[in-house]
Amino acid sequence: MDLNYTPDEEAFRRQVRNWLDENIPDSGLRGVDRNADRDKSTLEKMKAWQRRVHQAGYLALSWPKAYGGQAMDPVRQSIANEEMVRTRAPALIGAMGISMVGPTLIAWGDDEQKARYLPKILAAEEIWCQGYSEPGSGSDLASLRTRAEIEGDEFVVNGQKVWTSNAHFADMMFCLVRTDPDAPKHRGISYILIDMKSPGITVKPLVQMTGDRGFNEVFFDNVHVPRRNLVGKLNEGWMVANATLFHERNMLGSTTTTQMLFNRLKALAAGTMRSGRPLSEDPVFRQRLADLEIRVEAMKYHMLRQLTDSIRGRNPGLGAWVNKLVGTELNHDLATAAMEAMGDYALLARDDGHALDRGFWPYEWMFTLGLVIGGGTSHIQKNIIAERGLKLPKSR
Amino acid sequence: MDLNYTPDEEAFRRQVRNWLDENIPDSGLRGVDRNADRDKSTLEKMKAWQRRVHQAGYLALSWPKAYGGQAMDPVRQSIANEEMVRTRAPALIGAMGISMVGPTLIAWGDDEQKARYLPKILAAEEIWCQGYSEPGSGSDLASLRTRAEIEGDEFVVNGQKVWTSNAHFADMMFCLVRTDPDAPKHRGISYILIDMKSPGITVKPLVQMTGDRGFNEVFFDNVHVPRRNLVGKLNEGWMVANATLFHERNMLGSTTTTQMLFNRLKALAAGTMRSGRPLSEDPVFRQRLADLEIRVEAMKYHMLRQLTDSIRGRNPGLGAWVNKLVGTELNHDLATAAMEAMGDYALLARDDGHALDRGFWPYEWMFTLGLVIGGGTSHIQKNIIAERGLKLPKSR
Amino acid sequence: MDFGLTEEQEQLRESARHFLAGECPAAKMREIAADAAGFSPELERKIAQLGWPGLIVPEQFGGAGLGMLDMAVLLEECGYAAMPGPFLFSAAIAAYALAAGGGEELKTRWLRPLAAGAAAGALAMVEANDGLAPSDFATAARTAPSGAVINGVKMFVPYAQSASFFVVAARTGAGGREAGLFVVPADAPGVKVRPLKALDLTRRFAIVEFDGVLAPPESQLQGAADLYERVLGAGAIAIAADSIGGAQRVLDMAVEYAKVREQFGKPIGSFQAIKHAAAEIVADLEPARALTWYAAYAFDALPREAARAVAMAKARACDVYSRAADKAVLMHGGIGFTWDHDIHFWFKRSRMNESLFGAPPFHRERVAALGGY
Amino acid sequence: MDFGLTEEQEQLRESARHFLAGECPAAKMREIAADAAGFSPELERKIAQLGWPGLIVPEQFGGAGLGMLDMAVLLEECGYAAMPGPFLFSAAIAAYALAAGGGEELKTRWLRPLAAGAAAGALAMVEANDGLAPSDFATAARTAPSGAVINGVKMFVPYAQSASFFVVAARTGAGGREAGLFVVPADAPGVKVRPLKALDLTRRFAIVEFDGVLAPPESQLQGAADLYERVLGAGAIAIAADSIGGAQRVLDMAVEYAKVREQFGKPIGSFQAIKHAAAEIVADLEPARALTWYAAYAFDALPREAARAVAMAKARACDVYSRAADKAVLMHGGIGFTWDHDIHFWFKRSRMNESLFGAPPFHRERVAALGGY
Repeated sequence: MDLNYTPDEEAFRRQVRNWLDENIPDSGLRGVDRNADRDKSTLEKMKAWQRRVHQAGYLALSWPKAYGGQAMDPVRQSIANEEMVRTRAPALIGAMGISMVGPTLIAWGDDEQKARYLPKILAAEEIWCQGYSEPGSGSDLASLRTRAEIEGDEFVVNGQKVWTSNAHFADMMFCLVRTDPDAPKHRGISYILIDMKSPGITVKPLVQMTGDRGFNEVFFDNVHVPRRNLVGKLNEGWMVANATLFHERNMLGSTTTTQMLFNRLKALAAGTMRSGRPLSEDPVFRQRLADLEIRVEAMKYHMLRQLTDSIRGRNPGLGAWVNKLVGTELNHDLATAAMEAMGDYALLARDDGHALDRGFWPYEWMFTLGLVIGGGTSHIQKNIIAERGLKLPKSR
Repeated sequence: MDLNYTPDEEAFRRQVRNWLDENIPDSGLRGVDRNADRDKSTLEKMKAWQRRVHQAGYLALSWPKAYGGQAMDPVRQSIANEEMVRTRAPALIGAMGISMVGPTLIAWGDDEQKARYLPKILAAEEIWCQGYSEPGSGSDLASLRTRAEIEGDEFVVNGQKVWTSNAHFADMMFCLVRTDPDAPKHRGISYILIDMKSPGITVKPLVQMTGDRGFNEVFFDNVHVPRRNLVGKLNEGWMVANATLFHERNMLGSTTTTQMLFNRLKALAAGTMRSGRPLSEDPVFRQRLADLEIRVEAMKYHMLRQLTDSIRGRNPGLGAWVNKLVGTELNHDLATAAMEAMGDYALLARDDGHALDRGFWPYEWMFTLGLVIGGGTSHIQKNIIAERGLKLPKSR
Repeated sequence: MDFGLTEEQEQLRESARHFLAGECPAAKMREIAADAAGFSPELERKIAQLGWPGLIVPEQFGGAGLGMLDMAVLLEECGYAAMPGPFLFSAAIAAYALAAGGGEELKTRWLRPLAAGAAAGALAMVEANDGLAPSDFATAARTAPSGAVINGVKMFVPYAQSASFFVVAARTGAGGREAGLFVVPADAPGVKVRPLKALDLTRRFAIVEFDGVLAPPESQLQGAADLYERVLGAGAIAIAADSIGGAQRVLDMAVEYAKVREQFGKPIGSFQAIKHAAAEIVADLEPARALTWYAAYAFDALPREAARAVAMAKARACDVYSRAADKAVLMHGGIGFTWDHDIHFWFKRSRMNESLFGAPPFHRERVAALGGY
Repeated sequence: MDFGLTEEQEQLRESARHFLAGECPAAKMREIAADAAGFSPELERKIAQLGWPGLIVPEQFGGAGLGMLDMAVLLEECGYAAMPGPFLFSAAIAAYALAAGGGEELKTRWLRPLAAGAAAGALAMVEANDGLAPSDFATAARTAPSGAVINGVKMFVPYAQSASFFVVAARTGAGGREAGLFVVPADAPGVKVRPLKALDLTRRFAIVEFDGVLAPPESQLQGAADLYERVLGAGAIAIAADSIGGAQRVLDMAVEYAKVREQFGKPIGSFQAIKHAAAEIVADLEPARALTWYAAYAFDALPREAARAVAMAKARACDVYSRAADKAVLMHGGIGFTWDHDIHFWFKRSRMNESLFGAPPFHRERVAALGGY
């Protein structure tokens, strides 16, 4: 064990940080890292930001060089990610493409697909959205019913997707569709790429409990998709998608955000007076803060352990299965503690001028609960840990 | 709502309390209210105590007068129970007979059975034990496999029971046996009464994690039981037993014990110094104590509400389903808090001379966990609340 | 010994639930929540016809003369419906304050119209420092020739925008160490209301400035030394009752959903995780309801137990509501996170209830102090 | 950046688990627990052959010269086996104290035999008032011509009965405000040991009286002002590591049981309630293990972070172990409540670990204080 970074790595961190300090735009973009409404002008600014990151060599850190990535080792990837979060760099609008479609295409796509899509992902010329969840299949993703029938050289897609982030401005969707309704449910699914401008697609925004848009319903009415947009083999989409799901889990696993949340909570407690002294001096709230900090730190080292496993090329084992469950619940607990710290100020909506900490927490409190739910609720996560991790027998 | 007792009821309470103060024996019996080893002399003292309670008219409070009971209204029953717990009166050695078999026989037994068994239950001449759980059927009681085959005028019983409290000194067992192995599992069960002195019965004590005996395994090897010992109809034992199970739930529901536990915990905290002041003045432990007291009080009024329903002859509804779950977990939480309050003194076994509070808590801490498990673990209780109370669909 | 509702209380409860199901279903609640005023004049009128605003107002001032338990039974139903509007604050708290401490004239002027639904009172208690102790107030009532002059700024005043009068807590006495309560008409010179944006859309709050507001002697509430505490207690009970009703509602919504929503070819209610979450809500809720009834009863009938009972009920009911709302949202999965589903109104209301009139840790410390430990 | 075990540490871990599975399986653990001495001379001898007692003892005194992380890796396995005996207290804590603060002579006299398994040290720290701060001690070392004279009574001294020497904390200095640590041979005149009965049968404790015990100057440990804190820290890490191993064991036991035990015609492990309980243990345990490794590493390598890291690990590992043990017993149903089933040994050990060297609330407050809030 050695928690020091090499001089080279430290130099890399300084280099990333300096670049970010000098290049993060002055616009209101900073900190836009949660799903939210994105108007045209914001969208253009975000695309420009991604292109700048790409030109500087900080995009697609894990992709091979051959496809325009940086082929960085996991330590440098994590350093760069940490610095982006720490400096509150604007979110990458093409994150879904970079983290999910890109790696999938690199692993499963044919040469034509790679050549056609990868460069545009990097250049933020095509923004991607994910077509997985359906109204009838949330937890039970494999029960999806959106049909794709083969007609000549085309799939004809009919059905509905839901919880589709960014669908209202995305150019492309990677989508799971049922291509064999008679096969067992995991074996009749294919992974296809759909142009969002295709006739027959309707996108309807879903408003979140926060009042923001960000998710959508997407309806398919006889949408024609070329057969060359199939990734992997026909009816083997479940396998193709599982690789991507693993990437999603890792995306959710970063603890830098969690650490920043804790620091912000600690500052809130220090600045909030309760019965004549800062709340951070109240023995009861101190216990709460300390317990949260301990859990945050535990998660930090838990992730470092996995990073090390990844450097060593080892399977992280059971540990990796808990990241989503622990990480999202911890974030929600941090936000809930902040809501309690605020006393009556928690009554205020985030856009009230008297809201504490510029209205950060009410939104965060709700959004973090959304993250507990999205991508497999905690109930589902526990099933996964028990069944895949501990090999307990399936219930179904 | 009126939380006052009538002058008559107050007088009754004083009368019970006075009687108890004057009659509780000086022997070490007081407070023996948990399953434990009982040697012959203790047993005789406990039987004598029950007979004295009976003679004074405080036994079998809910039984009709015709069968030797007191036919008391629910308020008086609860007053008498409260006083027995409050004065730490010795446990009633025949409780299983009085609370479970007696009511079952009164409801389902024939005249001969009533005449034969009820008087001896009251007089502590026959002590009963319960033959329900089996090694293969804990939660899933109805899957029991102890067979009773009919041969002429007799049942011939083969099989094994487990968790049988008091079997090592009981005279009789009320027992669930399978009389029709081909029927659906709830429909092939009968409720029979077995003389524990019958040839072929072997009782093997089970030692608890506390180090005490109290539970047993009971083995049946061609045990002959007269057919007249069948209660209710053949193969309808599940229905007969369910009435008794309901009585068991009510037995577990008293909150007087819980209140006494809290008071004892509060006294412990007041008498334990931590960093130069009583633990009861530590703001963090005060939160814990207050939270526990609030839950204790809530449970107290919850039970009073059910008492009122019972006086009014109304179904207590959903509320009654939570008694076992909430009550047992609360008791265990109280004992756990006490263990934490004791600091390093929690290291001591109950019979060490330096143990705090005369070694009360380590035993209680374990025993209360046993109660969370016994009579349907909390998992099972939650299933019951959900399925029977909320009508959610069965999983099986 | 009778720990149950009377037949009249049972009727009140049933008729209230029936009325609110018809007149304030979720769709109506959402409509009112979307309106700037945050209440429906039409609904307020119908409520007034039922006599709700006067429930605890003495009969001589046009009320029904009932007690806090009756009010708690009613508020449980209002919480079940997440009924928007000033009702809880005016009819349970301001009405109590006036009835308990107002002189004849003050009662005639404000309590009678309040009972008739023609006036609503709002509480102006906490300030920017968010403390509930009188020593936390900067607002002071300075003695003047014609009564008192009130100066100060109150925060989080519920439904100040539509209130007819305020019950204002201000320092009085030598050195300003006591908490006096004054009834100030909303249109008194020097009163200025600035709306706040609330997270819970079924409620409205505002900042109220009192800038040299003249309060004649008869506008000060009189009565026991603990009147201020009692008024806070009425608030705590009201919020506890609302929380019990709200917790029941999120449970009912989740259970209903679990019966119809299918995953893996079965209703999700057949999965143990969903069952257990629902069962845990029930196990929390049922005893908390009994505790809340007890506190409301004790508030009127058992003066020595009341303060402690109220603190217990407020702490527990709010803990239970928040936990139930979190679980119920989770049981709904993604749909529970959408604006279109109703549950977020209760989810946010549970959060707000926790803060109002002292959060659970504050009340637990009170329980400890009043319990002598 | 490397947050993982070295190959040697992985080997230590695997060989320890393999060794303990063979030499200290549950049956053997029970046998030792049932014996009055609470340890097995045979097992101790085998451990000594493996060099475990000298793991963190410098090579010049016959040890392996390894660090606290190596010790934590080993203790995790001992906790997994619920290994009875003085090992943790002697090899991880007393050895650390001597290595860090002992003079040449003292080390030669005690540390060398300790490393060889020929002597065991025991800590005499807390007293009847159960406080960990030096100001809580009544035991004092009064300056005398030939060194110091120690008077006092220490409680909860682990394995005092079989110890060769004690590390005794006593007030020293002007006004007796500092905590001095003295090494006292068990057979020194004036030392009296009275056994206590422990709840956790895999451990033994005693009261040790020091009645005018003469301590020559070289018997006092020297070193940094925070030596006493450091020794407590070594204890906290040792217990944290034991707890991680114990939590892993109760999880493994429950999971194994859930795979074979059938109810309602299915293995109980197919019920969501059982699955979720197991998954919650994993979710608690895995990050807590990383935290404990970090604390052990920081103890040696990151002096500025060490105190805080240790407090975090002790609080978390013990919380996790207790919760895991409660859940695992519950997952076993009735069988888990019997003496014959092994799990109660871990259940009780989890409780004991919580108390030893400061309970979680104590360490959380330290985390807050050291974290500057």
